[in-house]
Order: sequence, then C-alpha cells, then structure tokens
Amino acid sequence: MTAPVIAYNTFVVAVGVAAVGFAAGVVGSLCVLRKRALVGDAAAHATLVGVACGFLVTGRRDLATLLAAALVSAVAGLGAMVLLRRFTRTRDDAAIAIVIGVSFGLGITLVSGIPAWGYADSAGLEQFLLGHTAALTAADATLLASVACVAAIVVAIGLKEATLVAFDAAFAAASGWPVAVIDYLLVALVAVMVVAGLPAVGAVLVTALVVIPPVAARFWTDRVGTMLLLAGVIGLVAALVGVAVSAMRPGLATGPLVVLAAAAIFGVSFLIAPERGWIARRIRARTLADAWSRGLALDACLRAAGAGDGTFTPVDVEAAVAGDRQGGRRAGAEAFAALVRTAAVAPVAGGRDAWRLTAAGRALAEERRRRLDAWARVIEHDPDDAREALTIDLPAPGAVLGRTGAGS
Amino acid sequence: MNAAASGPSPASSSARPPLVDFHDVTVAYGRRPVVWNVDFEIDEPCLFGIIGPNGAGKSTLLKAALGLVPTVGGSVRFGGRPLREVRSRVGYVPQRETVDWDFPVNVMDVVLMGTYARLGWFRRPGARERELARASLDRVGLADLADRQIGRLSGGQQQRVFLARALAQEADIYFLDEPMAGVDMRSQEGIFRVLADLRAAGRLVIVVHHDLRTAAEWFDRVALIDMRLVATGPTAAVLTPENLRRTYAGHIEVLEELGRAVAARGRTS
Amino acid sequence: MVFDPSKNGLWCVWAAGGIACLAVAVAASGCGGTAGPSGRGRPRVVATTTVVADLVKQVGGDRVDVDCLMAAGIDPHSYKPTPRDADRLAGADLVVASGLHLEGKLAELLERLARARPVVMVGDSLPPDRLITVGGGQHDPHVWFDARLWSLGVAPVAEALARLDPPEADEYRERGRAYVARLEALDDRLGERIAAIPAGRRVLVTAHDAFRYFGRAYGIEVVGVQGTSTESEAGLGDINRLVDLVVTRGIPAIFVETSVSDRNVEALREGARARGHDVALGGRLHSDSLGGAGSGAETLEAALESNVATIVDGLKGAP
Amino acid sequence: MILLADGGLLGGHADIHAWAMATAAVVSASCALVGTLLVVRRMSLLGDAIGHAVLPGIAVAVLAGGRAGGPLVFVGAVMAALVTVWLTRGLRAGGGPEEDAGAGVVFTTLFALGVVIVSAAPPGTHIDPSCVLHGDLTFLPFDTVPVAGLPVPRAFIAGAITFSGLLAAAVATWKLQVFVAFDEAAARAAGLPVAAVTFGLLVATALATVASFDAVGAVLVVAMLVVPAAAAELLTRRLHTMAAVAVALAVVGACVGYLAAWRFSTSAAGMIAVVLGLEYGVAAVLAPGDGGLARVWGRLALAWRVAREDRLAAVWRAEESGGERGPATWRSLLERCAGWWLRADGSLVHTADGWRLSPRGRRDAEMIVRSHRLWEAWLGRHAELPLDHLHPPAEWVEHHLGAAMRQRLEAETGGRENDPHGREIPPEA
Repeated sequence: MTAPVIAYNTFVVAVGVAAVGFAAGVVGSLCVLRKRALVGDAAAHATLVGVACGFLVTGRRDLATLLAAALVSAVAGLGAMVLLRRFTRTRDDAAIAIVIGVSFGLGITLVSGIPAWGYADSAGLEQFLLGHTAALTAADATLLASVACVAAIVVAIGLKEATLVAFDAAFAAASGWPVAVIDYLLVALVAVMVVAGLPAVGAVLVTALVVIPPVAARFWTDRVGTMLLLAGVIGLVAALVGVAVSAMRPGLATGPLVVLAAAAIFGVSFLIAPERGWIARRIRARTLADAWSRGLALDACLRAAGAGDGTFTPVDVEAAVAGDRQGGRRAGAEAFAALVRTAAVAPVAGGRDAWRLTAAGRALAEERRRRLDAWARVIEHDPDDAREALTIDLPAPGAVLGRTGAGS
Repeated sequence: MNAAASGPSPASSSARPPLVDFHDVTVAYGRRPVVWNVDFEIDEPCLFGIIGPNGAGKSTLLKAALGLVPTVGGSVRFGGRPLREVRSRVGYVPQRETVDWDFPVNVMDVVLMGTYARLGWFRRPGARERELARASLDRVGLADLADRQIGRLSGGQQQRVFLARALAQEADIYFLDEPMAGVDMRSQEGIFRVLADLRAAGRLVIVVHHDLRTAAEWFDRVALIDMRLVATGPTAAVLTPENLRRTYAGHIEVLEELGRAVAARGRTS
Repeated sequence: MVFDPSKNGLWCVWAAGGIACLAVAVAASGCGGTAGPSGRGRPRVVATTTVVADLVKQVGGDRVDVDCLMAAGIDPHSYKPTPRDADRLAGADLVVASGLHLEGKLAELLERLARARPVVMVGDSLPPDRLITVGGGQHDPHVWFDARLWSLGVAPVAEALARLDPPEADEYRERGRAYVARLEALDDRLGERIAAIPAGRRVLVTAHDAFRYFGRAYGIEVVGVQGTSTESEAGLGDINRLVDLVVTRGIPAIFVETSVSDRNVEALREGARARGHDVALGGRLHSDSLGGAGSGAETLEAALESNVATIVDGLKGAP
Repeated sequence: MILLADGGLLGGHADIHAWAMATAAVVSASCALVGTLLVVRRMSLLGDAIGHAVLPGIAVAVLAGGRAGGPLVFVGAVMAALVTVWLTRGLRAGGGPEEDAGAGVVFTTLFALGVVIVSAAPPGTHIDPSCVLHGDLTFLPFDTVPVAGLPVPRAFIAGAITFSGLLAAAVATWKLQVFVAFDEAAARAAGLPVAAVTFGLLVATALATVASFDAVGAVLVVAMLVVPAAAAELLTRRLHTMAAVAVALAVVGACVGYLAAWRFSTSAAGMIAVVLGLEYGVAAVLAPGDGGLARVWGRLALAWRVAREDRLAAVWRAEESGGERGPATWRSLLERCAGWWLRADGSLVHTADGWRLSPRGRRDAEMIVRSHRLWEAWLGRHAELPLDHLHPPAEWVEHHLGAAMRQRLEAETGGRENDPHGREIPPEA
C-alpha cells in the first residue's frame, strides 16, 4: 500500500470525501425512496445563481458569504420544485428538469453579466463551484465531517417520519403529519449537504454520491434502516477506494475516481445481490421454468403410458411440453433429456425409437399428480394463508402444511 | 382433479378448433403462482364472463392471453393459431387506472388509436378511419363528446371511450378487463347493452367481472376462477351455490360471519 | 375556453417557422455591411486577452482603438461571450489573438474569420521550434512569460497595423522596434534578478502549470499543481508528489495566481506543514491575464516585473 | 425584426445577430418538438442525463483525432447518448432502479469517466469539461459556409437539417408515438411495434441534444427540451397542439432571449433559458381552466356573487318580517361593498325608512329565498335532519340552484306551500 504513514493530504481528503460519501448515502436514500433521486443535481445547479447573487449583493468573495448565498439559492431552487408540483399540473421529473435548466441558465447569465456590468475582480466565481477533490484543506474536511454528522443525526432522529412520508405521503398527511414541513426539511438537508460538498468535491461527485450508494444498497436489503446505513457505508467505501487509487499515481483526478468506485460497487450489487441480483433472478426464473417443464413431460409420459402399448417417442413428449411452454421445442427437448438423465424413462429393446416409463419415473409422475390433486383440495377448502405455501416447484403439501396446521 | 366441466380432452367437441383455447395456463410472479393450470375452451361467439374474488388472478389470466405477462406454462390459442398471427383480430380494453387521464388527447384521438394497427407505420388515419371511429362512438353513446379532453369525462364515459377504441379495431374477439369497476349503474347498463350487440353481430366478448348479480343477468357462459379453474359452462349451470362456495371459499364465510354480527348488533341497539 | 388556436394547431409551427425565416432574410440582406474595413481614420483592433491588448497598445500607441474581449482577471477557459462581443468582433478592422489554443473553441472560429478580415495569432506566428510542446502535438500557449520570445510576435502585429493604416506605417514599425528593445532589456534584467536566488531554492511552485516559458527563460525550475488547462482536475498523486518536492527541497514559498482558485496551493501548504516544513504563501502572480486598472500591472512589463519581485521576495527571504 | 435591423438597434451588425437568433430558434425548435413527447412520457430527465453523459463520447472522439464540433465528435456524442439510454432502460428491465434514479447512476458515472479520460489524456489536449457544458451561440455566425453565394453559418445548417428531419419523422410517426405514450399496454396488445417506436424517440432525443451543444451547451439543453413543452402542456389539451405551441414558445423564447442577452450583455444561452423559464411562469398563471389566475378569479367571482345574493336575501327577509334591520353580518366589508353595488345597479332603492328592494331586486331575492326554502323542504323530507340542522346547508346551496333544479325539488317535495319552519315558499318568477 502507500508509504507506512499515509500522506497528510491523502488523509485529509479521505476524511472529507468519506464524510460526504456517508452523509450523501444516508440522505440520498431518503431522496431515492421518495422518487426524487436527482434532487441533488437540481440543488447543485441552483447554487450558481446563489454564488452570483451573493457576489452582486455583498461584493465580497470570501467562502462564508458565497456558501451562505449558495445555500439560500439551493433551498430556493428545491422549494420552487416542490411548489411547481403542488400548484401546477407539471409532473415530478419535469419540475426537477425545469429547476435544473432555468436556475443554471440564470446562474450563467449572472456570472457572464457581472464583468460587463462593471464589477471588478469577478473572476473565478464559477471556479468556486468546480471544486477539486484532491485539494481539500483541513478546514474543508472538518466542515464536511460536521455536516455529515449533523445530517446523520437529523436523519436518525427523523427516520420514522421521513420513511412514513417517503412511503405514503397521503397516509402521512391524513394521520396529521406535516408532510410539507418534512418534505422541506429533507430538501433543506440535501441542499446543505450539496452546498457544503460542492466547493470541496464538485457538483457531479455530490450528485453521484446522492444517487449511486442508495441504489446499490437497495439491492442488498428490504429494510429502510439497514438501507440507509448500508448506503452510507457504500458511500464511505467508495470514497476511500477512489482516494486510494488516485493517490497511487499522479494524473488521476480524485473526484471522478470516487464516482467510478461507487459505480463499480453498484455494478457488483446489481449482478450478484442474493435476492434481487440480476444473476440470482435469472437463475431462479430458469430453475422454476425447467422444473415445471419436467413436470409436464412426466405427466405426458404417464398419460401415454396409460394408452396403447405404454410406449412413447421423445417427439410426442417434446410436443406435449412445447405446447405448454413458450420455450417451444428447446424446452421440450431439455425436459426429456432431464428425464433420461434421472433414469425416469428408458428405451424399449427392439430398436424402435420407443421409450417407456421406468418404475422410478412412474413413481415420480404419480407423486406429482398426487401433489397436484392435494394442492387442488387445499386451495378449495382453505383460506388464503394455506395457499401462501404453494409454489411452482410443487413442495409436498403435507410437509409444508404441517407447519400451518391445515388438513392436507 | 381439475374439476373442470369440459375436461382437458384434446379432441374438442366440434370439428373446428375452439375460438379461444386456454391450455394449462400457469402464471407466476417470481415463485408465487397467481394463475394455476387453468384449462378451458370457448367454442362459439358469446358473452363470456371470467368471475372470481379479488386477487384470484382473473386479470392476470386475461393479460397472459394477450401476451402482456410471461406465462410459466401453458398456452392460449385463437382458432388453433398463436396470438402473433391474429393480433389485429383481437381487441383489448384495459383497466381504467392503468392510464394517465391527464394526457393531452381528446376522445376522438383515443378511439382512432384502435385503427392504427391496420394503418401500419406511416399512413395517417383517413376519412374511412374517422368514419369508423365516429360510428364506434355512436354505438357507445359518446358521439357528442368527440372533442372533449379525456380527463374531463366521468368514470363511465372513460370506460366507454376504451370500449369504442376496441370497436374501432373491428376485432372478432374482445377482451375487457374489469370494465364495470367504478362505473355507475346507468353506464354499466349501457356498456352491457353494447356488448350484447357485439355478441349478436357474431363476436366473442370475454369480460373479467366481479359482481355476481350482473354476471348472472348478462353472461351466456362463465368461468369461475380462484387461482385455478373451479368450473366453466353456461351461466345457470355454473353459478350454483356449491361452485360459488368453492370459488369464494374463505371469503363467503367471512361475509356470512359479518352478516350475522351486523344482524345481532342491530337487534340489541 | 380552451386555448386551441385552430382545429389542428399547426399554425403555431408556421408562425415559428416564419420568425426564423424572417431572421434569415434579415441576415442575408444585411450581409453587405461588414465586407471591407470601415475606412474611418483610426483602425479598430479587437484583442482577445489583456496580454495581447497590451502588445497592440504598445505598438499602435494612441493611433489605434484597442478593445479587449476578456476582462482583466478572467481565465480564458471560463470566458463567456456575449452578443456585444460579437458586435465588437464584427466591427473590428483587425483581430489579434494569443493563439496556440489558449482561447479554446474561439481559436477555430478566428481561423475562419481570417478569411473575411485580417487576424493575427501571435503565438502561432512564433517559430515552432522555440515553443514548448506539451504532448499530443499541442504547444504551451503561455509564451508571454518569456519576454524575448514574445517580442518576436511584435513585428507581425506592426506589419498588420501598417497595412491597415498606411499613412502611419513607419510610426508603427518604429514603435514596434522600440517595444522589442524594451522587452529584450527587461528579459536581461529579469534573468539577473532570478539568478540572485540561491540555486537550491530556485523552484517556482504555482497553482496551475502556466510558467514553463518563464522557467526556461530565466533558469528557474517550475512546477504546477494542476495541468495546463484550468479545467483538468488535479489528482491526489499530483499533490502528494509536490508535497514531497517542497519538503525535500526545503522550498520557502509557493505562489497563488490571480485568475485561478487558491485551493490547490492551500492544500499543498498544509501537506508540507504536516511534515514539519512551514511554507510561506508567496503572494499572487499574474498568469493568464494582466492586472486590472490601478493594479500596477496593467502592462506586460509591469506584470512580469511584479511577478519576479514577488518570486524573489518569496524564495530569497529568510530560510 | 426589419425595424430592428434598420434602426441599427443591433449596432449595425444585424446579420450576425439575425443568424445567431435563427440558429437558436431552429435548435430550440428541435428540442421543443422532441421535448413534448419526453414530457408526456415522464422522461424529462433524459435530457439532463444525456447532457452530462456525452462527455466521454466527445472525449474519446477528440482523442481519436476528431475536431471539436466536427462530424466525429457528433457521432461520439450520439453514441454516448444511446449508451446512456440503453443502460438506463437495461438497468430498469433487470430489476434495477426506477427511471430517474437509474438515469442518475448512469450519467454521473459516464460524466466521471469523461473527466478521468480528459484528465488522463495528454495534457493540453484541447477538450475540457466546461466547453461541453457551456456552448456559445454568440460566435457561431462567424463560422460560415457559402451556400448559393450566401455565407450561411455551419451551425444553422446543421440545426435546420436536424429540425426538418425531426419534424418529418414526427409528422410521419406521430400517431404511433401518441398511442405508445398514452397506453403502452394496449399498444402492445394491438400488435404495434412499441420497442421500435420508443427507440426512434430516444434516437431523436440524442440527435436534438447533441445538435444543440454548440449553441447552448449540455446543461441548458435541458431547459430547451423540457420548459417549452411543460408550458405548452399547461396551455393546451391535445398533443399536436401542445407540440405546435411548444415549438412556437421555443422559437419566440430563443429570439427574445438572444435580444435580451444583447441588451444586458449577458450569455445568450443563459438568457434564453431564463426567458423560457419566464414563459413557463406566464403559462402557469394564465393557463385556462386550472391555471393560477383562473383559479383565483373563479373563487373571487363566486365570493362576490354570494355576498350580493346574501345581501339581497337579507333585505327581503327583513321586509317579510316587519322591517327591522337584518342580521349583524351587514357590517363585513364585502357585504357593505355588495350593498353599494346593489344600490348602483338599481336592485335596492333608497326610500324614507331605509333601503327597499326594487321590483327587479325583489324578484332576484325571491328566487334565492325560494331555493333556500325548497332545499330545506327537501332535506326535511329526505334526510330526517332535526329542524335546526336545515339552515346551514341551505345557506350554502341556495347560491347554486338553478330554475330547473328548483322545479325538480318542488316536484320531489310534493309542491308544498311552505318550508319546515312554516314560512311561505315564494312562487317561481
């Protein structure tokens, strides 16, 4: 790894970015759950207006003034978004897009106009926003850390209300919660975090850390509390990885690397998460479909065994399965091959392309039919909860229902 | 066993393949089955009801027939042919809440959509299509509302707009998903009368419906569904108390209990 | 009442199209106006950056109206053109730019503008072999920090002015020569003062990589935290490398710039202080643009003098 | 426009500004046209996503030797835009995040990739993030190409071609776009090529966005894509009218924006976005039916009518019950204004012992009292409400009953002469 003692700058940047990563992950989760993932982006764009107005009004360029002005305009921008949605027919995503476009346009207009309107020394106003992650100072890091703590505490305290509003705003309003106030609080929290993070790590990094960790966390858990914490941890880890890689070689911009680290974690989560992961879902869908096809094939064999000389050809079975499976011929052929593999069917001597059910195959087929009938009875007589136990791969009803106490 | 009145015998009664043939249709969301091994046929044009309690998979069965949801097993054939080949002859009336009624289109625009499948990519609807749309609107009694934005219609009127769109498609088989949900009595009457005209004109109309009273009154044949097929056939033969009990198993007991409780409290207060 | 202007509402599209065509028609009709130079007495020259504007002023004197697109203190990369700038450019008899891609996208445009009216790209008129390449076939555009090399760009400007205003041609060439002489004298003076800094400490660390020519011309090692363009983002690797350099070489001071944010330099100083080496902030250098009115660095000569003074003061000071 | 040119308002270089405006108009028209479909299909943030996500496409194209603003860079940007859309929808299909969260993940990642490519590229390569984000409309007119002897800006030609192409494609496939946007399930059931239609829209969005980069830069494209369409959605009720109005708003916005930028010497692209925002604001207020103004006006008109009618009824009741002054509510400001108004329009006449109803005033008052008492009678019969519960609902309903409704009420209450309180119901005038 790096030199035994971590370079001072790396340490400071690591602390600062990790704090932003954690806070953004936690607060971002609430935004993502509230279907407002890009609110961070809107806030980031709205800050340019604040910076320009701050300079115009106060004429000063020091960090505190511009930060305060940027915060005011970010909250105003997001407030406008909420108002747009309440008083006009415009929908959510259009409202966010309008705020992004118009506020940034106004920002650019002001910044470009300032030198022409006779204000000296207006250079670098815009630079104020394009922070370089690698150039964090101790002051920046402490600011970010404190904002992160505040954000985490506020969310921890208000988690119950925030989750309620995020899940079902109508119910929350009905049961007396001040939905509008909670909404504005969340919006203000995002604005504070974006404005604090902006000069330090830049707009795109903040937007990314508000969106990517929560979405990645969503793959691993179904509980809100765990999701918030996990998103925070993912943001933190992404920050540390990005910083470490960037410190290895000159020429690697730190901010974007943190984003790419977060994206990598998202990619991994998307693919291999146990329950909701893409691979898991594909496998589950596949195994269920194959099990069902094998069942149909067995059924067809049993039916054929009962008629004529009890033999059948693979083509008949494939046709029966194909007729019932959108996979068509291929599903039928696979099902039949599976039966052969499990010695459920055996070729009849005499060279004709004829097969018959083996004893084991017959037992399996009859067991499946028995389960079908048993489940049919369960469905008829018992209310919903018994039916919950039924799944496509036909578990033995007795064993499963034993738990729910209903008659099998 | 699948206590289906018309068993899954391969050779159907008449020489012609059935108009619509549900063959062992099974649909599952993830691991949980919603429609389980449903197997029945409809042989001649009629007003056919798919009846059952809420959450019984009626709509899912309909969507499976139209290829809108993937099936785990089984297939649906139309006159012996897969859906792909007969798409334009099949009309679909979706549930009302699947659509954003704030969408900037008016009644005529929506009804004209029924004719787009035949027009293909680039041809614009011409006089013939407009005439067809106006005729469809006439049949559902909305001719004078052609220019009104759809958001400004009542529930019943919106449902009839969807119906007019299906009529404009001049299909032979119509699937309607809960057309009577949230519709006032007078409009239900109007819609059922239009469906009866369709049947008289030799079309097959399949309706997912939940209200037993109007079902008995209007449908020629029904299928009772509660995740699996309970029974199918002529309405009178199928809607027996026994079949209803088996379809609404848990639900009826709950209803009866409720009825007894209300009656008891009524006496004492 | 529903705002439905007509049965099919297409008239709006035609109205919009109409406005656009009208604009085109006006453009076509008015194109004659800008063909030749206006031929009025004093030639109007538009310069892109303050450095170039100063050069034209030195050569043209008060015979020439010089208009500068980028105000003082503006970094060329964050320059936002306004329609008024288009007016200036359209009305200019001569356009003088710094060149070598300093002005970013504006560069291509000026190349095409050269067809309609005289354009001088100072950087591009210099002998390529004496330019510093920065990889990818590009040259470092900050040539004006090498006074002698920059003076080679004076002659083309003088010639352009001479062609533009023939009666004053000799005056322009004379002023040009005088300016070149002043620049060469300045070059020698700067060399001597930098040489006075003890060799070990002769290292100039700045926010962004704009002083290569200065280093080469006056024999001082130059290091920038950020790449040549103010837009590319510094990496942690760069900062750690520089902290090591500052600490091991015991560099007493590092410098910030007028048109670039100080964040990089601040981070550097803190890094060094953490390793026990206190680095002073050596003062603000003029990099991409000269000082504004009253800043004492309105001309290139004044700016270079002030830069060298700041550097010498910073590096020569108490160890 | 001609006035502007001749009047020298534009400093004598009218053609430069005219070309700039024409370019802005054509570009914003393309964006507005595509934006209409994006807004109604809730894909507005796609523009923002594409705006950021094209940086890697452009960076790679420049590294491969493409000239800024040249064809190679154009292709690179369009490819990056399509990758963005493909990834966003792919994530969604694979069980990933919702539409805008998915877009957020994709475009921030691609933008970061772009910055890394730019930073890691040999220093001094010309491309840098900010030139992608803030294009400039101002100097485009200088970059001209002779067309039929006339120097036409290259950007205008590209914009015009893009717009005409998009317009042609839109007009041709409009009906399918509308059907798929309105009811995708029914469209798929009817056998329409839903995937192809959606892909066509996404390609059009990529083209419109990338074509506008030179003029306004990545972020302001979002304003051009969404704002005119959102404003048009408030003003109109049908999609193609909405598209037409959106295009009109965009073109007017572009021209006015540019002129304002000239007047206040600010960035043209920024001012255009601001003007588009103002247009949206005006649309939100003026929208017929449910706009801000319409709603407020409706409430005010109703309150004014109720006050006038209450005042008339109060005077009538005072006369009916022997002339002492009506209830104390007369002194509220609205009531007093109503009183003055009624005097002004001749409903009330000043006589020796105070205000009396004129014949016309009396007829109006009787209708209000009749509605009031008929409603009380109806409630009394059908709602089994105790006597003192009848007055408040009637007090409100009386302003909303027309003659036809009164007739039905009279029929339903068996034509009784007086209300549950025993007071006589005035006959229909």
